[in-house]
Amino acid sequence: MSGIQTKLAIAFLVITGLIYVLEYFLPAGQGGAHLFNLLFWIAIIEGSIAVVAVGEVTNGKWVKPYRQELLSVYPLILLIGLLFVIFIPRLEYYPWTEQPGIWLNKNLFIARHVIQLIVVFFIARKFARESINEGQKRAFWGVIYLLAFAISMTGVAFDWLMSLEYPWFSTLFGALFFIEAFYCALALAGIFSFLYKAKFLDTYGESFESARMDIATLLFAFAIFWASQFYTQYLVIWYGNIPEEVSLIYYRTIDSPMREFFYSVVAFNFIIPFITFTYRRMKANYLVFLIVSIVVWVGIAVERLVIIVPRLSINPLILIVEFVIIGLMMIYVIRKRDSFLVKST
Amino acid sequence: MTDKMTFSKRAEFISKLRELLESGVPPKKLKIVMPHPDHEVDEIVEKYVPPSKLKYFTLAGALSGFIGGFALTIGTVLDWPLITGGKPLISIPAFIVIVFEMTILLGATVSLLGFLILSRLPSFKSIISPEDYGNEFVILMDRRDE
Amino acid sequence: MRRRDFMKLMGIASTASLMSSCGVERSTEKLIPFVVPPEEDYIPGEDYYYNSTCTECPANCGISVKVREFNPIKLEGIENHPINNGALCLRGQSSLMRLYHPERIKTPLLKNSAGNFEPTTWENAYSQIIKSMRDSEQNGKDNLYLSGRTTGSLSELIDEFCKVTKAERLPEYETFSYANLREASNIVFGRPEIPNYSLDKSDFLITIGADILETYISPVQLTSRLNKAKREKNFRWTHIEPNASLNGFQASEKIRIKPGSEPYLLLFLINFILKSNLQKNRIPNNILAVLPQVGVGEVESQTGISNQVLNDMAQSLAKATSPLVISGGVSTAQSGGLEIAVLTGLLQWATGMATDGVINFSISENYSSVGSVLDMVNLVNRLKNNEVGVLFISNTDPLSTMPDETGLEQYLEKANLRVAFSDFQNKTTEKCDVILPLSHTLESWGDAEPRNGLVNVIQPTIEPIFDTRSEGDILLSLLRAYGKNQTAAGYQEWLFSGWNEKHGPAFADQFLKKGYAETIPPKIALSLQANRIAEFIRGAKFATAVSDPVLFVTPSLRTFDGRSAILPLSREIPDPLTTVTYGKWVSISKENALELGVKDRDEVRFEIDGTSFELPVRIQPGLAKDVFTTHRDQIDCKLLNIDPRTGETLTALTNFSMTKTGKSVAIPILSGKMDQEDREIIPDHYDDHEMEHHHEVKATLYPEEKYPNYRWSMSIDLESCIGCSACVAACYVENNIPVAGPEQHLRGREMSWIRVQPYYNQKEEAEFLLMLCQQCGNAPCETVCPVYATYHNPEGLNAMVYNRCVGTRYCHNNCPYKVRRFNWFEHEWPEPMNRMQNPDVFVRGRGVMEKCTFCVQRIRKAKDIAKDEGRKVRDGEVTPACAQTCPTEAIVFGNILDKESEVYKKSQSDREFRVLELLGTLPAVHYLRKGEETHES
Amino acid sequence: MNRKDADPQDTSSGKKGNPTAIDYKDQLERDILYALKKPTPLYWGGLALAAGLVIWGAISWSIQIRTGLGVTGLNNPVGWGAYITNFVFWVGIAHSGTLISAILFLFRAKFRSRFNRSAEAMTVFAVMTAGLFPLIHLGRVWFFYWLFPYPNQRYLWVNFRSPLIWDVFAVSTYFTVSAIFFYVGMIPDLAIIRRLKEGIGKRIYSILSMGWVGTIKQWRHYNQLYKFLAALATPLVISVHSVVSWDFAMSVIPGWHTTIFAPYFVAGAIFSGCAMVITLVVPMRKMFRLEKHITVDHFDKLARLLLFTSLIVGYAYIVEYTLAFWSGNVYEEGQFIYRAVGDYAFFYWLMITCNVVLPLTLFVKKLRRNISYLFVLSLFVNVGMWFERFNIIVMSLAHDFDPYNFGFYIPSIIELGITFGSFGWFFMFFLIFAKTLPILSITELKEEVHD
Repeated sequence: MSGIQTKLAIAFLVITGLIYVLEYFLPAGQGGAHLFNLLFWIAIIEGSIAVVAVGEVTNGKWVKPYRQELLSVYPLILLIGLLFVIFIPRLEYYPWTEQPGIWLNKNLFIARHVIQLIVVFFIARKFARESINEGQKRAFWGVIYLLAFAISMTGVAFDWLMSLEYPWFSTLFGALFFIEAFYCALALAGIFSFLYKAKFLDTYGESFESARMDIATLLFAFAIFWASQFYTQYLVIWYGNIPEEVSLIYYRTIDSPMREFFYSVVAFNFIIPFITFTYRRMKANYLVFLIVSIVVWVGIAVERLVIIVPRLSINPLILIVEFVIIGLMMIYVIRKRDSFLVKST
Repeated sequence: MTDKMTFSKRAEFISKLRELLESGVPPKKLKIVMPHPDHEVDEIVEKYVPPSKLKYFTLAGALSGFIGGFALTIGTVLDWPLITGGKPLISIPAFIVIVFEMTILLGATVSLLGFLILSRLPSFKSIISPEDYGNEFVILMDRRDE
Repeated sequence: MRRRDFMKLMGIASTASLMSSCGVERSTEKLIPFVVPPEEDYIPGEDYYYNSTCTECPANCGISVKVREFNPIKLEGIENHPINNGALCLRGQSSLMRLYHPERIKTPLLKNSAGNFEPTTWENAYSQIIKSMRDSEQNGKDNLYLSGRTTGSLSELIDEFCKVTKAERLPEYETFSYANLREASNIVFGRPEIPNYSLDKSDFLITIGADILETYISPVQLTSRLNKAKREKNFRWTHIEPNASLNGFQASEKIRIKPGSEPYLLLFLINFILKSNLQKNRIPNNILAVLPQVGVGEVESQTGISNQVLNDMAQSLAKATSPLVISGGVSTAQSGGLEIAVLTGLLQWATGMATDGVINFSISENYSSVGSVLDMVNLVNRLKNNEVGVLFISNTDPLSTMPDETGLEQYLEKANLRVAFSDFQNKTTEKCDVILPLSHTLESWGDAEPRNGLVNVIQPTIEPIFDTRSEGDILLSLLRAYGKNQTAAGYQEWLFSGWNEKHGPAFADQFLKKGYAETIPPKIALSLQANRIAEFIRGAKFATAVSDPVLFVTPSLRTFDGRSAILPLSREIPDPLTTVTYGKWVSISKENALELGVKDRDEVRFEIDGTSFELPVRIQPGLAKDVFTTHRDQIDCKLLNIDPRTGETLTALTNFSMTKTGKSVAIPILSGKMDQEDREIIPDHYDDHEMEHHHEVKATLYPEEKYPNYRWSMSIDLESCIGCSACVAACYVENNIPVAGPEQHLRGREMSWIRVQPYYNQKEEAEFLLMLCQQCGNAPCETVCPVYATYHNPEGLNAMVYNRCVGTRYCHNNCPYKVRRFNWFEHEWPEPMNRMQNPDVFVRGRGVMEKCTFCVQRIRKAKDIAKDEGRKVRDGEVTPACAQTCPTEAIVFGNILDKESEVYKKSQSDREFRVLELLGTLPAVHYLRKGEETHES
Repeated sequence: MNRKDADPQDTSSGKKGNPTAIDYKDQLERDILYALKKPTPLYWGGLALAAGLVIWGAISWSIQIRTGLGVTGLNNPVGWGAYITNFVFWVGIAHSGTLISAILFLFRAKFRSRFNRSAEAMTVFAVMTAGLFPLIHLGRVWFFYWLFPYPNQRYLWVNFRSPLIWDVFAVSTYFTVSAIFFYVGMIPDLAIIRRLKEGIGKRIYSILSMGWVGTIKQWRHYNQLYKFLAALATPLVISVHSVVSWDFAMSVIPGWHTTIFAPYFVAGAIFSGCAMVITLVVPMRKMFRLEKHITVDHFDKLARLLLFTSLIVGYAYIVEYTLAFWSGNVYEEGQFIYRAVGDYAFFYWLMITCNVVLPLTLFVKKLRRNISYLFVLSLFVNVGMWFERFNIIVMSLAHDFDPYNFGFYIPSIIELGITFGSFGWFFMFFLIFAKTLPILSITELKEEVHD
């Protein structure tokens, strides 16, 4: 097994180096692209494992077919860790760095996140192995992972993203963020069921069909759930109309095209999935499922961008390049899953 | 002239039912009474009788609630426009709450109504003289053929 | 003779027709409700204004009384009146309640053998008195006439009465007789008077203990003059006091001095002035010879004032073109008080202020007939040796305010007959045999002469509510009963004929219309009584600073010497420095609190030579260690001593011991906390961070409000606001705000719509923030009301629809300023209090939320007038009650859309801030921070 | 069938030989309807006690109406107190009902069938209780109808921007829907009672059951309806407590105005609801000898749910607290410092202990499966959740922006009277329910039976 591990290690380092070059030797602006990719991918990676964990804890049948694929992304947490380390110099652009607080100050910030990522990685690894081997303790580790997941996602949401808008803050932001993580992980499952249709069908047959329907239903439920949480946050801010607090929405809705982007998020993350999946036939259709999944990803991506852009300038080209690099890495890891994540006999 | 078959075992009942239906007995000639719902039975019957129309009631109720909600909220603020707290007269984010609640309310009540209509309840005939079959599965077949 | 016919005789029917129901001994036919058509032309729903005089304290401000349906419902200062210039103080505003007070004495009372009072007829009372007067004439006893400060025609009438009845008129008794001050100016200038201080003319004011903003001589006058001076750029005010009063916090700098060490400061200043040999020649050598020399070090150690502060003060005093030094209050009411006053006089002379018009003896305050406690001592002696027959005690209550030394209380019985003229029962009347109920000023005719050259009119605005009479009428009736045949039927007639003689027939009309008559008396050339001064100084022993604790018994802003305590409002409105409302307390410093281990409301026992009394404490930042203050009406005045030389009451108690009793007394303290906890309720300055907020404020998700014609706004200048709480009282009276009472206050349920919030900063200086409904543009209270009981009206008012309110109290919860008030109960308006309710304002019932709406009823009136004249409301045409009565014009109201309006101009100032602006509520109340304008806007 | 032998002890027919499904189903009916037998003195005692409390509450309220809200402890900074606390508390209790019957139904969780009936009953009665408090806390309750949008000559409508109006809609909708849900779920069971009863009882129940026969046609519509109702009730239950939370979140007061309130309150509601279900079902199970049907495993499941929601609530507490300092906003900081060390610190820590610390013990399987432990814990949770609402409401008001306005509030005897009255009111209805209606869903239990 060590072979693959070294391969991965090297790959990660190379990618890190690559992105470092992109970020600091090319006109990358203030690292908005970098932050975007961090946020986008960490959500998907940690989310996927969380989905499995939930499946294990509630011993839902729907998780079984997807288990290995979803779990196999766990090594990427390390990659994110590395990318975060090279992101550190960018912290200077955060508004709070001028007047650091008890909680928001560089050292503590870096420390807690590095530790967080490492811990989460090891828990994820442990859980992944337990789960794939259907070990006795897999439910237990599932719970542990979910706790870690909640904490780390909340931390990421508040510190990496929300503190960009300091002193703006919203207590719901963390929860919203890990709902989204879960949401796009489900979408990933949706993508898998398109890609690995054949394999799944001949391994699991009927049970795969029902599992897929369940995933679709979950996606549908999350569309509603996401909408409700998004609305909740919007409503409270809109109603209170406290300048410090509306700043987030205000500066993103005063002018075009930002405004359109901002509201398009609702279309991507709620309206489209909701409408499509109200019809059973749509759910049943593989292609539709794939498209909806991608739409969800787009929605999440746009939301991240909308929040980042006014604060950190972005170089779209670099954004795409980085996105592709990490994406490819993920595909690679998933394809290689059999070489590091299989039922030990 | 109806003849009555009672089953104490579910399996027997189901096989008999299947047999009857497959043998081409029109479903409307059968009156099947069960102590509790049963998925398998549903699946069998689905092939022969159209699905319940209840969903149209629900949809109608929900829709009217949705529209009614907007009509009520927006209508009233326009009826006598009063500014409060600098909020726009037509404060959609606030009204959504009302709209939502009304959607659910009418959706649920109309569904209930639909259910009563579709399943002929309350049926005074059987209130006055209740027909009870205990815990047995019963099939009543109408023998008369017109 | 009916007053109306009489007025017609006077040929001023115009005024007469309005003052229909005012008169003296007449049936109360005019008080029957309005179903019966009035016989005179009078329009229901119209406000009628009559000029009169406020007699709540000796300052005698001019008031214009608002009368509706025959009931006075509001008092306001007369515009540009030489004393109060349109303003009125807390007590003045509340004094309307004295008129309608249910506890007034309603009929003449006679003490029966059992010692209880029982009602009687006037005639009976009169005959009793006359009989007893005759008796005492026979057996050679003197009939004495003691009264409170009385001026003008009434004083003349008293003289006449005494002349005719061969009674003796005693020097008048006033609690605050300023005996030391008068004696001092007698020693220095040979004039035993209180001069008139023109603060507005001075550019550098030093006040030593004088509480010019609270009760000193004529507070409203001094306050408004001070404000006038403040508006001149280069005015500076240094206030020096041992305690922490309202004044210190308003001065340019407050200097805390060790009790009793004032003479050293004054000597230092005088010497400095002389050394700076500008005015050397002004002080004759025989004084210089005896004048003690004090070294700076000595002064420093004595007064506890640092060297450079002293020098700075002295230099600016020397430099000032027209400086003014005033001493008084707690400083002159100590054992060394006379010395302090004399030295002040000397300093005044040395700096030439006595001659250049800032100190004016020609229009000196009218205290000539006021005596001192010494006179009371004489009275007591005469009582002791049974020389007293009938003793008239008119309009004064010596027993509750006088030091015990006199022993008046025990010897009062020795008079054959004690007759009291009074409106309320008090300690003194309790001891009398006959009590003749006095009408309130608003029920009687008269005039007052607060100072030389100024006469105020007193005219009735309402039929006497009870069977009471004015002092003048009583005296005339007594005279008649005594056998003197009278021309005048009543005091009114007597008065008018008097005016007629003095000023000619045209006078009365003008007088009534204008409310006052001013004459310029000849200037008085002052001269220094060199020898008397020299001899005094030789004899004087200059007190040194007292090291042990001192308890200052100060006059109260709310209750004066206790006479105003009867007015419900004077207790309902919190003391601005401590926010205590009902009950007694002693203010102590943080250090002492720590030392004694007491916190607010804990009780301490004071022991002074034998006697002891308990008071709950209230910690007041800004007080010096070992300095305690309480109010005159909060302790037993028997404990006080007098200065044998002048008869001044000494209100600084020393050598007492304090112990914690361990008990805790529930006194209502309205302020939750008196420091701002860095919450920047009053932002101290704009740093960048705040600027950030400023630009953030623009961020909003709502459409911008559009106001077609008006956006009513208010600006409150914290530089001018002195926290005197007059506005609060005005608001109560104008808006029918119920008096909640102590129990409710203890529950935290005060009803005030406007309040004075004190905040003490790290330097223990107090700042006062007037808090009232901010009429927010984006009001948090409005949206949450389920029934539209409160909404934003097109003129920017945060309108409150009392009828529609169901009382969810959500609006109150959501108000960041907590200025809404809920009616927890149906509030009581005991008869005849209900008659002072303002018919223009809804009386709120139980379960309804209420709040300030910028006196919307006044806005309405103004708009109606404007509408009739087909124009918009002019700037300054609408004045809410609070703004109207403010002695410092700190509150400005107007339409902020009008770029010419004053409120708009003020809102552009760079001192401008709005409370909790970062909430984006867009308040309509703009505050102006303390301090100088950095640039003109 | 003769009711004489309707005694669960006599399971002979089931015991000996191999019991047929029919026998078992009959047995089931007898076991569950055993509860409908003649009430014991204990029952009467309980009912009397409850009624007594109701009377106490009624008297207190009448006093308040006559003299005004001054009889409460409310004052200038603190305009809401015990009443609104009770309102939120009872709405919260109402939630698990719908949750257990609707959401668990959609998730096809088996153990629901053991609790759903009592949970639904609880919901209906709790909403009935909660619904009283908005009226009780009104300053002029005699105008309560102004809160409803009815046409009137003055063209005065209600302010649909006010969260209180949202409440009116949310709560009344919630009551209607949960009542429907409760009743519909009961129809087949009512038909069963009809079958087993005689005389007047039979009449009543046959009317209640609307002449239900159980034909396949009826069952199919019935299942449809039930599914739709569940589908509608699920978002409803979320929305209702969100709306309740918005009563506070919509304000600008520090401690009230925070975005997480909606999910936080919903979780809290379900949390307290589950606790109340345990509090009710444990004694019921004992009293009506249902050990056979409601087993430890079922409680274990419920306990997991309790633990899960308690974790969410704990999460909300922590987020709220940290962000107050994260943001560096003086007012927020002030508020949360006040909560931890201020006048009400004791209740704050009580809340933390009951809602976060104690439930953590449920990670231990032994405790999860110990019924009496669960019962005690559930009581603690009820207390904790009551004080959570109290803390949020009172502390935030007592310590808002301007230090001058800081204040203090304690409930008066009248408020306590009405509070206890509300508990009496709730339990009174529940006791009546337990004696007159099927306390478990017989039909659904039958469904699980196979030959």
